[in-house]
Amino acid sequence: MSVTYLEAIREAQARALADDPRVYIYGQDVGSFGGAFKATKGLAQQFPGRVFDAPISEDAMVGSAVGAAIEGMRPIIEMQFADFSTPGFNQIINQAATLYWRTQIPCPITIRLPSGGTSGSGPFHSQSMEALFAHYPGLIVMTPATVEDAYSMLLEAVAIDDPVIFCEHKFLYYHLKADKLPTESIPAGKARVARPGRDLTIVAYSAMVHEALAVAEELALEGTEIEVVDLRTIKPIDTDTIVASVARTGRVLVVGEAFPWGGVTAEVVARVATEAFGLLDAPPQRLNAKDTPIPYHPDLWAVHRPTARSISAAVRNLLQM
Amino acid sequence: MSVTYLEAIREAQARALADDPRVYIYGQDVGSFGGAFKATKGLAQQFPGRVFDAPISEDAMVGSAVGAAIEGMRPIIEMQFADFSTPGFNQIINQAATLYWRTQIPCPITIRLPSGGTSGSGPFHSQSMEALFAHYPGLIVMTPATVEDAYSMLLEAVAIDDPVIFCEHKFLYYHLKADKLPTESIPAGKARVARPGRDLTIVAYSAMVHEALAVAEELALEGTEIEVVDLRTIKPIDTDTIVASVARTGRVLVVGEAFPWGGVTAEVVARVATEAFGLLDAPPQRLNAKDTPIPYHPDLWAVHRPTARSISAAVRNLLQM
Amino acid sequence: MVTSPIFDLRPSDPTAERDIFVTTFRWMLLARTVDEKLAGLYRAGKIPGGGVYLGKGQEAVSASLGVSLQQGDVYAPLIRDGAGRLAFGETVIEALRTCLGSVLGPMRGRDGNVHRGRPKDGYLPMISHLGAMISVVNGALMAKRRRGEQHFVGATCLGEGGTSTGAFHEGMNQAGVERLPFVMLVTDNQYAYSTPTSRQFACKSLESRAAAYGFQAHSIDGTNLADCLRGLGSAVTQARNGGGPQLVIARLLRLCGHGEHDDASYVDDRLKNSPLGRDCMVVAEQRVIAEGWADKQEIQSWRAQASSEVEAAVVQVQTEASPDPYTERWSALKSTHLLDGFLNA
Amino acid sequence: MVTSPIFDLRPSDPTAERDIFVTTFRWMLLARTVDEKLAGLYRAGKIPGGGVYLGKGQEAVSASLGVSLQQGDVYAPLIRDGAGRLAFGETVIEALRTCLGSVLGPMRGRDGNVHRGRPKDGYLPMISHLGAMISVVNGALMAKRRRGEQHFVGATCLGEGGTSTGAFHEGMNQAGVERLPFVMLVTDNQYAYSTPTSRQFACKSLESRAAAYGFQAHSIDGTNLADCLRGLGSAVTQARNGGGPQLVIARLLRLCGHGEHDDASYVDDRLKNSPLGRDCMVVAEQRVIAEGWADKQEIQSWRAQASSEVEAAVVQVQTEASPDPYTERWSALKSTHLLDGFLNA
Ligand SMILES: Cc1ncc(C[n+]2csc(CCOP(=O)(O)OP(=O)(O)O)c2C)c(N)n1
Ligand SMILES: Cc1ncc(C[n+]2csc(CCOP(=O)(O)OP(=O)(O)O)c2C)c(N)n1
Ligand SMILES: [Mg+2]
Ligand SMILES: [Mg+2]
Repeated sequence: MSVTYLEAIREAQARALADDPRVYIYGQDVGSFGGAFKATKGLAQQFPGRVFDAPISEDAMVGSAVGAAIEGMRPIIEMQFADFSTPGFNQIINQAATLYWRTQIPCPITIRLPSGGTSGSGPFHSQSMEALFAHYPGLIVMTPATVEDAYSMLLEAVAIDDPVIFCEHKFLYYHLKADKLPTESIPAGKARVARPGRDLTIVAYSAMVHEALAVAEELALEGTEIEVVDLRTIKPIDTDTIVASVARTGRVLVVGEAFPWGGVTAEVVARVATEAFGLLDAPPQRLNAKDTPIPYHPDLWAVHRPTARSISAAVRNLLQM
Repeated sequence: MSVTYLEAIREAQARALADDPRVYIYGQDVGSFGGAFKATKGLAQQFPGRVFDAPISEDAMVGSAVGAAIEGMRPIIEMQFADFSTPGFNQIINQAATLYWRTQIPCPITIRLPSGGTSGSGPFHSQSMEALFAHYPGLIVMTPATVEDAYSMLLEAVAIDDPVIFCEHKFLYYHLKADKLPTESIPAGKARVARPGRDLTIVAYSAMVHEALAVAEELALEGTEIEVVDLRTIKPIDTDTIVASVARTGRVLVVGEAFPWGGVTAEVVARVATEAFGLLDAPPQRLNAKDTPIPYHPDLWAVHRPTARSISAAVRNLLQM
Repeated sequence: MVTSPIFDLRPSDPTAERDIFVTTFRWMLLARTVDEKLAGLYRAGKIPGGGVYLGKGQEAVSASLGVSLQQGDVYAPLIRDGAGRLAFGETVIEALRTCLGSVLGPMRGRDGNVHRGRPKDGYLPMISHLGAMISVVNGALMAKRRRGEQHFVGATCLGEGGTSTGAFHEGMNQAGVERLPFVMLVTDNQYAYSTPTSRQFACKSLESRAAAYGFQAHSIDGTNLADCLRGLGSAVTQARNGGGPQLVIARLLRLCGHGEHDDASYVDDRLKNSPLGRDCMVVAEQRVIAEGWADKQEIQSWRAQASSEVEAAVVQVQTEASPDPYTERWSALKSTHLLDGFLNA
Repeated sequence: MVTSPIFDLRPSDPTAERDIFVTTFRWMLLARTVDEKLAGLYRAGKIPGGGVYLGKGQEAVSASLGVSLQQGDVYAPLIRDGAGRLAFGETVIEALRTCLGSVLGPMRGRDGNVHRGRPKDGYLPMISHLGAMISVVNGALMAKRRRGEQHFVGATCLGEGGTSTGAFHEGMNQAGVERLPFVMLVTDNQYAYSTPTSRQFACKSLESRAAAYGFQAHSIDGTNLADCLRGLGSAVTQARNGGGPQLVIARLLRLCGHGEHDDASYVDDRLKNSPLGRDCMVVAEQRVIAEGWADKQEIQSWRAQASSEVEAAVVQVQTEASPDPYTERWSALKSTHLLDGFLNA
């Protein structure tokens, strides 16, 4: 048996529905159709009345989840694409994210964002929006990079008493496979050393973890040992694990697929600079997508986002510093 | 004669309307009423038909500005508060910001966001949203800190062929005064050394520039010379001016009023770490608001945001490092 | 619902017109008294936040919704709903604590003035973004239905200006699709801040929006308490009895500024002098007297009772501590183990 | 408007029913031919982006809007408007270049498939967010009015699902308030992706939304070209002649998947077998023959002409370069002096 990243997401939802009657799933086409990406396939049939279609109304989808959470439910909201969370943005950052702080009433909602680029998806179906949500207080932002994390972190997201933005990467949906679903997991909020190394640390998250691992493989053949840290959640960021890695390697490259101004890479580099200044043997570096919308054409897209190739170049450059 | 920051904004709009028939102003209550803050006072009367009220429809306000820009106009959109730009967020980042890149048709719109905290304004009338916009390609984000900049940068914003997010700080509206409107100005995109110094650089923008200057005054009495860099625009960021300042001082504290995850301070610290690593005598530091919504009560608010007091403490700490 | 300690205004016979009318009128009186006190405190510079937003002229419609709701219902009032809040079960002291920044208030100084509520009791605290509460009420109703609760209603309020928001549309449409027991009260007070309705919408009447969402429409004269009670009572009853979502449009004139900082000089004199410009308090009082439900003296005693409750509450709140930033828990998360250590150091 | 090189389908006598009908029918034929070609290229894995979104069954309504517009108008078509685009003045090659990722296409490979346009010619390229184009058209019309232009119209298209967005509401309301010469065409094809209308709205008919915005309502049978031409022609004319904004609701069934990846197995057989499930191409062809406007053979020759135009265009586009990422100007700003040097190093 093998299970894909997408199947793990489906299975986590099936288990959350089975384990907790307060859980329901709401989003466009998530009902009998099973969702645009089939992340809820069969769930409407398996859990009658608990997985149902929303109108094309992201604001109302999120607002209603907050209302249901106030009444003790634990809704999962599927955005059809992360990019379509913008009409729901206000309810996320101003309603959901502030509820607990304002009233002490928890807001246990999970918002699933099919995120990130895939070939040919273009400017409005490819965005990585984690930084927008991480900037606002009151939200937890998860960016699972593995099948195991997709499963266990989604279960955790549903169990957490605060709103969780669950950024699942569309590029990993079908291609990333594991042998089976995990029975144990690192808790949310903790980063993971995806590969140990001594010469340089790459901090990455979501799909970029795999690009980083590919580079680590490549450089290992040349005798360079790259440590890859997978952030797993980007709010909170596990600064300790990053600093510990930098302490070992003295060099750090932070890689993200999002736009280059601000975002996760800026936050991580800033923390490293502040907290691990004395541990650095060379300036910390970042690699992001280009500062333009995400292009449709596969050839443009392949250069717009960081890939093993551009990461490798950045690593080699940093190793020379 | 003296002119306030708010009057400068009004005067810049009056001049833009007078100089260019393609300019118009659209926003809630901006017409005969002159706007919630009176930033358009008298303009509807002075420029009949060119300054008019919008329904409470931020999405449509921005969308219509893009359409008008396609037809050659240069609209100014006033959001009643920056916080209410969220319903217009989608049109800003996905419509306005991508138009030129997609079609090569320029999108010369200016969106004015009355930003930042004032005492008692609470979580939904106090936000500093510049980082959200700066993260997205295709936008220019201005954060004027002085009366002169409020005037000259707003005129520039209207003249620029790209969408400009103009973050004017409500805290400065009435209190900040200058003798007269400027006749010359540093161009957009360039930072300004607001006060020269040799011991430590504070990089700040918008209202925080004044808190930083107060700290510089205070420390000057003790013989410590703080250099204060006012970013002026936060997209683009003038990295050269920052690096040059750090080259002089060796120490940098970056101060912003926004939430602490990501944002301007992370971006600036990350750039300093990467570009000025060898110039630093101590780890670069940041100071932001706390990671909660912005509190209503003045006593809470005063501690939530950075002030001269907390900046001074951070500076003293950094000077010891 | 926790009612005000001295004001436990439940009609003794809810079918008796007098009882309901007088009860509601007394909530209106209490709300007007609170508002006048707040206006005074504002002018005296005693409001920590600096602003107050009043419901003058809107007490009848607001209170009529409040009294039509009951325990187990969901209520998300808006900016001009001081009267409805009291009638639904807010206490005067809660209101004042929020406006005066007492740490004992329901928002503990974190949020202020009209942004207050008690979600556990079905009383939802508004955020500022207009229209945003509709779908929140929907979600609460969906949850109640899912849990098998019955005979509950959810209601929220908005000005006519707020109907121009996308959030209004999405929320209304969602309530229609789910056929929720939901009452949307839109009070058309002729202005959104300074903006007249001619710049706000182009429909002949806001009632026409009901059909667009599968709602039933009701029109009420917001200056006339009897009509407010009738219209809102009937809308709430229909929603409660399975009649699906209801849209109630009340017409009146805002009799104050947008906030107390605003002299509202833009308000058209013709509106002031039209029937819309009547003060619902005056109209209601005339009815009480005309019907012989109470005489001037009795009304005066109600007023005095309201005043003394409000004065006592102000005195008490003014002795209460404001929030202490140094003991404040600066955390937006319930999951303390997920706080970001770097940001919360 | 630049028309297709071999297709310069203007009715010779625009008042003659035959001319308009046949012209529109031929645009429909051309659009269907393009769509079928795209479906074939999709199945062959020749679409660089990987997806195509077709307008099968919607050609009549789409083309009828396209032919009703003229130079100086503003047109923002949506996902299923291949026919309208051609009729408005898009060339086959432009469409194919966009879908096949030629750098010579109007979007130069930066955006793809249905996201294309030529803003300078009043032909606006959609973004994906449903409802977002309405206010953009409004703004263009406001600008034209401000400049003193006359007799122009703006039109945009949406599916019934797209009417649930806040952007739809805000845009419609704005068009109403400004009383713009605007035509909103909503094609109710019974599904939004897989979602049936019962989960999308609760109004008895979408026409009821016209009154909510001060629009005039029109209903058309989207399977019937004659009715589409009548309804859209009349709506556009009324808008052009100062009749204010117009809402046109067309009913039909989507005869393809949401995209070509979707087998649309969820579509209700009863709908397929109902009058809504008729193919507008067939209905229109029958009319052409019944009226004696052309015979089978002539229609066959039109079809062949369409095919050869499309085939020729595909052959040409397939020789064209794709965008080169290394010479691409990676800049989202026109103001190159305001590019952030650090990000663009
Ligand atoms: C989305 C949004 N945009 C702007 C505002 C700013 N604002 C606060 S109240 C108001 C006017 C509201 O008018 P109306 O809805 O008619 O209510 P009224 O004040 O008349 O009771 C505006 C524009 C807001 N709160 N929310
Ligand atoms: C705001 C927004 N949310 C979600 C989507 C994803 N989406 C694309 S097309 C579609 C269905 C559209 O249905 P409808 O409007 O009826 O048009 P049709 O495809 O039937 O022509 C959805 C949900 C989107 N494009 N925009
Ligand atoms: Mg109003
Ligand atoms: Mg549809």
